[in-house]
Amino acid sequence: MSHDDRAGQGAGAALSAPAPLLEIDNVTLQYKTSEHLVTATKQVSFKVYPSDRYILLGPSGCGKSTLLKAIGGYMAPVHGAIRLKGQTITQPGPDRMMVFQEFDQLLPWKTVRQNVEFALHASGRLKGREAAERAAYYIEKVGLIKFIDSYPHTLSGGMKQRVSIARGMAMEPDVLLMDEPFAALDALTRRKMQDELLRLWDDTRFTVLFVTHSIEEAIRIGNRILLLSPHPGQVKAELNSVPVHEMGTASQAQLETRINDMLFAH
Amino acid sequence: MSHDDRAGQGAGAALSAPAPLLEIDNVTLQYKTSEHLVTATKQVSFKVYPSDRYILLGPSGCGKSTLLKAIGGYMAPVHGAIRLKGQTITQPGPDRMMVFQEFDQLLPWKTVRQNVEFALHASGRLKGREAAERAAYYIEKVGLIKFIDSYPHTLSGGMKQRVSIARGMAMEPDVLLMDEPFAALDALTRRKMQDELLRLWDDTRFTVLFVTHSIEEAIRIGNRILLLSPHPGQVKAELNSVPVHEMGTASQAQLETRINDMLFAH
Amino acid sequence: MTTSNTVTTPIEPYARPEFVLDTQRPETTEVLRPLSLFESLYRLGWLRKTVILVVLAVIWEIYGRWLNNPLLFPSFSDTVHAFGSGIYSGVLLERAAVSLQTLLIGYGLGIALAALLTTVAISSRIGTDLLETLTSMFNPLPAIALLPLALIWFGLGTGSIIFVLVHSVLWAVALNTHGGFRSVSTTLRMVGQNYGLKGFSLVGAILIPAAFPSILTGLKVGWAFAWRTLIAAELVFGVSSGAGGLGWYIFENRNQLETANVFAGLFFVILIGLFVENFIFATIEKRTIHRWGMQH
Amino acid sequence: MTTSNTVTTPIEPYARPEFVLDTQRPETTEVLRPLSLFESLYRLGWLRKTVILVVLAVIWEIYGRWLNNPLLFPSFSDTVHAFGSGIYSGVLLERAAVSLQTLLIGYGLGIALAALLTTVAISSRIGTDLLETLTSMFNPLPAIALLPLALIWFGLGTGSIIFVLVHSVLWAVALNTHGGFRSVSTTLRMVGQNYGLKGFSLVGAILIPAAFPSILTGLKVGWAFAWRTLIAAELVFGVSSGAGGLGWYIFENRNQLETANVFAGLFFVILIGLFVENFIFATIEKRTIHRWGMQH
Amino acid sequence: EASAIRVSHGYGILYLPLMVMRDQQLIEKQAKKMGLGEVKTTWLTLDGGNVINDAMLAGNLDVAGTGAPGFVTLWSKAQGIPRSEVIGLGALSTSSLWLNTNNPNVKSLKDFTPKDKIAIPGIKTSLSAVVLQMAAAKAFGPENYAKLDPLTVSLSHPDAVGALLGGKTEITAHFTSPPFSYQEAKDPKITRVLNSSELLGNITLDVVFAPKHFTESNPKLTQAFMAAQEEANAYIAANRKGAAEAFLRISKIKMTLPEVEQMLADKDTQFSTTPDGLMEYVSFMDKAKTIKTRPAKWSDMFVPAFQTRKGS
Ligand SMILES: Nc1ncnc2c1ncn2[C@@H]1O[C@H](COP(=O)(O)OP(=O)(O)OP(=O)(O)O)[C@@H](O)[C@H]1O
Ligand SMILES: Nc1ncnc2c1ncn2[C@@H]1O[C@H](COP(=O)(O)OP(=O)(O)OP(=O)(O)O)[C@@H](O)[C@H]1O
Ligand SMILES: [Mg+2]
Ligand SMILES: [Mg+2]
Repeated sequence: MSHDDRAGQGAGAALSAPAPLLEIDNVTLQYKTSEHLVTATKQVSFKVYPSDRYILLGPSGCGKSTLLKAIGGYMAPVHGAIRLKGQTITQPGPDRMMVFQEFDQLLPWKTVRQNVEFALHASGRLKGREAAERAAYYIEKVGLIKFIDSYPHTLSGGMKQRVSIARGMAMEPDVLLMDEPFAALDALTRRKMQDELLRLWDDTRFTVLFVTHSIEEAIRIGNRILLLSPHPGQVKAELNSVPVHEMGTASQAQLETRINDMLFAH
Repeated sequence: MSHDDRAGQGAGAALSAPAPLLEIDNVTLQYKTSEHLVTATKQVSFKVYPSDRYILLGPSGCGKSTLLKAIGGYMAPVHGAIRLKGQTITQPGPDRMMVFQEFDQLLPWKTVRQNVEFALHASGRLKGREAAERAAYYIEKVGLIKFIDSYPHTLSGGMKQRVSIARGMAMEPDVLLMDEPFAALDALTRRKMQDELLRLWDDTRFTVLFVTHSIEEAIRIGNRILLLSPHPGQVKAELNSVPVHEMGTASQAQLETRINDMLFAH
Repeated sequence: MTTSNTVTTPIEPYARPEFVLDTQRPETTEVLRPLSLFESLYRLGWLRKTVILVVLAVIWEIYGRWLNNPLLFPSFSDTVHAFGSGIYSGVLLERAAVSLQTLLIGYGLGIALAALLTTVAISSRIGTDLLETLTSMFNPLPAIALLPLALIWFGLGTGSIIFVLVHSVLWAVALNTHGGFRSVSTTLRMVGQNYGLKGFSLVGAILIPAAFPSILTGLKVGWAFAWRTLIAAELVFGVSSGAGGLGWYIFENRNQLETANVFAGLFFVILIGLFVENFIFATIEKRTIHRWGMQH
Repeated sequence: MTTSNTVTTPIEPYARPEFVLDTQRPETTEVLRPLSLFESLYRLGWLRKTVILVVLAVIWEIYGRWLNNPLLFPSFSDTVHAFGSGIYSGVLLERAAVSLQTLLIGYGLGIALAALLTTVAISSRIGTDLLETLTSMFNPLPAIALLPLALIWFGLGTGSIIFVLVHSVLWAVALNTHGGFRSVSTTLRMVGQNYGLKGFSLVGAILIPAAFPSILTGLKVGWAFAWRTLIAAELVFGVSSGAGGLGWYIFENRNQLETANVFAGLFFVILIGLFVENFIFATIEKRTIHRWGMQH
Repeated sequence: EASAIRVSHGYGILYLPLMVMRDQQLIEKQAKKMGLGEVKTTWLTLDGGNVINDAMLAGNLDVAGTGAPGFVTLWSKAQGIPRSEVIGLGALSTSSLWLNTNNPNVKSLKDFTPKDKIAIPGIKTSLSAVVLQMAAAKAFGPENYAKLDPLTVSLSHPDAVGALLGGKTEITAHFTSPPFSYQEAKDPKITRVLNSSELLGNITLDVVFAPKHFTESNPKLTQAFMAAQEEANAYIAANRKGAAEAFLRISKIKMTLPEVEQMLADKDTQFSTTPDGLMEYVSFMDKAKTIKTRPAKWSDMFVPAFQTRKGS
């Protein structure tokens, strides 16, 4: 199993439309504050199919995190519906593992190792030695094996974010929701993390919803890219990414320019 | 006064070495945790001259934030000394304005406007209407005028970061310390922020120390780039960036490759 | 390590055509879902609380009647009746006013001292030690331990009661405030220092608002214990001339076996407690920590 | 808007040659700065606290002697002397053991009830209302308000004292715990829900550790108030026969005007307070919130 | 001589002379007679002997009425401590304490079983506790004075009345003074086991005392006070209705006039300044080792004016 499997994306399944895994149907999301009502996204509709690497791309404040939170089950849409396998989402759960944008998403009272293990225990995924092995494996993958027994507050911003990524991946969930997970990482580490994510996808073919603000990253990681308009977020377009074997060729550059133009044009 | 002034960098001042504004002299920084001692940076020395746009570049966890905190006066080096205008730094102060890496650096009990204004009041920079005008000006620059009366917890990650940037810039300090300020921003917003920073520099020629993990950003923003080795951070090299008029030419690409090679080679 | 099955052909994402939408597309009408009657009633905070209060009152009434021992535990209706005539005759209001005045002075002084002590505590290590030591020593001491000093310093009467009140407010508020200060995120503290704030100005501008949830809890606990102490203290220190507070009222009526009046006095304390919680503290919370997103 | 001077030529950054260093360069020896004697002594927490305690003892001694009113306020040395002979004769230890036992039961029960109540409170809106209402009503009530019910339900003696102790611990701990729960960051709460945690498991696995600083404060306040209440309650609710606790010891000696013994009893309370703070609570803090970086 | 005096009285009928003095401003009147001019009196209502002791030791109080055993303890403990010594200004009152029970099986002290609980306000050391011990000594022999102690529980008078009349609690008996004893006796379920005056005679229950240095530096004021007390006692004896009215005015107790008068009519309730039976307390407390210095005779504890009186 290699990265090149992804090259044939769509070829095998083009015959009939499968049932969408996740259906965002005309969803409007709002926040009620004591002063006013903020509409974060407006009438957003899109479908995520099994094994999609689905990217949400849009300017700061357009409602990407809010959308992810709604899919995670933390917010109910004021209008429209979000369905997972045909069922309306009513509450959070370990079937949709979330990597948040915030640095404070690690449990401060658990070490790096315990943070990853606890996610496995609490969600009933794995227990005992299996959980320990799985945790160590992914912590090693994000390059933090030296810090495996450190508490989160002794880690740098990027290191914390990597622990969250390890935790998310270790859960090997059906749907992984990632909110700008690589934002705090330097170019080299980021590249390594991207590769790790793709390798894991190759292995388990999970579905991932990935928020990013890097067009390059979107193309590299995703197979399908949703472009959102500025605040309040509305769908601008849904594009296919380039297959892996065309990465680094003109078609990648072309797509990058196209997305750039679509986002930056008013 | 235009960006092209930066083209002539070094030409006017090449005659004699001015006194360094900031001198980091063989500095070792350590954290004491209840379990062990973590060395964040080891024997780091460099000099920042007035009006430098000095970039710290290095992998995640190499001690960039720690160095910035030490310069900010929040940590004392266990060895070596940090001098500002020849004086050893002993405490924090508004002469070194800091933009932190964390999202929670805004005062949650103040609106966006109050956050910026309060920085000006508390530090004794400006009062009354002047402060209000300056605050509004910079909040407009970071594109948050619509959210000027919002409380921080109602902002997205990137929006919070932009308020911090506005606050840092509004202080128009002698030395601005910025820790990955643009990490949470999308490509477009990021570009706008970079331009804004450079424009401000053109106007006031302040000194800025800027942590980033984007090589492209380093070259675009800085005139001088410090490369740090992985944990514990040590100085690898100090390079000059390309002048503004060579931006986008081969020399930029060349420098990018050079830095890439230096950082990613083991 | 990974759980994929390598035998079957791997699933491929479904390939589908791209699309680009016009952002200026016509608005579809949005209809907000209506709430059920129960839901919309349940949303009313005052209604929920009223229901709780009514249930408590009913339990009291039934238990009181079943017990049928009005000398020891009068029923709710007896108490309300006694309360009504106490209010009508003006005596309860008068006594409550005396008590409230003393209480507020003691409470205010206690808070001021707590502010001072925690500022000292947060500014230096020996300050922290001082607060910790004083608190762990004096906080467990009952009022009788203070009695001799109170009598020597303030004599019989309000001065001593206030002294005892301060003792009951000070440590709880100081502990909560100091705990809150110490939990303030390092980043916020660094931001404050970055502005050049130090000592009192750092405490006032950064630590107090950042620790406000803890401080409010401390204020609530302190308020409650001030009441408890006041009622007990008024009993010990007696009355000098006529003007006793609620504590004395309770004591007097207890001696006369007017148990309904005793409970009317306590009922007044309960009412004041409910008022302070639901109007004063709730307003403060709404205007501060809720608005700032510090508590959910 | 900006403050630059457009007339003079703008400052240009100083141009200097690039350099590349070998990361494998030889280590220069690092010498850590030595601390001054005062500094190294000041760093010792126990020494700082001891100094504070000695200063307090000296003040007590001097004031006591100056006052020269041993029936009202004995000096420190008299107290220590009485304490010594109380310990030597075993009576103080015996009384303290009785008190501590009652105290721990009441304290434990209070904490358990507080845990239950806050879990209910955090799980639903009406739960929150219930906690808020009960707390604001009952927390200000003094122990005498509970006396009739205590008498009927538990009779005089330990049962009633425990009931009163629970009353003094429960609300303070519940207020602090609930305040702490509500201040837990939304992100952490969402992380817990993401794992599928709900109700008790969410409280146990996420909210309690995340709110631990507040809970600890609550436990400290509750502990102190439990002591205060115990000593007062032993007096009010009496002891049926011989086996009284420290409160009774204090009361008895007060009646017999053995003031040094009264203060010896209080001194014991102070010592226990210091012990609990510096050994039990300090250890808990060190192992939890300090280690987790939650408090500074 | 001071131009102000601070006096405290307690709550019940036993403090009637002090209340009459307060009501009719007898101290002021007597002081004027002695040529002291306008004397300002401050009256305090204090409950419980401890606070009175503390207030007096702290110099907040000049004259107070308190229980006889408490006074004996304070007098004895303060001997030899210059600023703390106290001295009696006279007896205050005497009355009978009743031991009431709601247990029909209890007819005499000997019928109490370990299941019974006797409520008194403060076991072992309070006035009721000491009187009960003295009664026990009479009933079971001097060495068995503490025989009833295991049955006693501390409970304030009002709560004990509630518990005794209401039933449903472990309290089966209450040793108490008027008006509580009367209140209980009205209930048909209640029977009286013991009347203290029948067993011990009309011994003084409460006394009036002052700091020794106060009496020494204010001899005239002290004298005025004592004269005022005599006048009050005379008034009570002569005018029961007026005294009852004064009681209701000062104590603000909600009782009817006839009820108060009935209490005053009780032959066991007497107001006299001459102590009676104080030495019984002394020898009893000496035996129980609760006092350190024993007065040779009762008048040692009182101002010199009492040397010639024939109390006990
Ligand atoms: N808790 C909140 N209360 C009120 N408004 C909120 C809240 N969180 C977000 N918003 C608003 O909702 C909008 C979308 O926020 P969201 O966090 O989803 O943006 P985002 O796309 O993730 O941005 P970024 O890339 O900067 O993280 C913003 O306008 C923001 O002000
Ligand atoms: N509070 C702390 N206690 C102990 N160790 C710490 C603490 N903060 C940082 N460290 C350690 O110091 C090292 C440098 O951290 P620092 O935050 O300076 O890295 P950084 O270069 O800013 O990384 P990033 O790009 O990920 O933010 C890391 O190894 C980290 O584990
Ligand atoms: Mg976001
Ligand atoms: Mg960093």
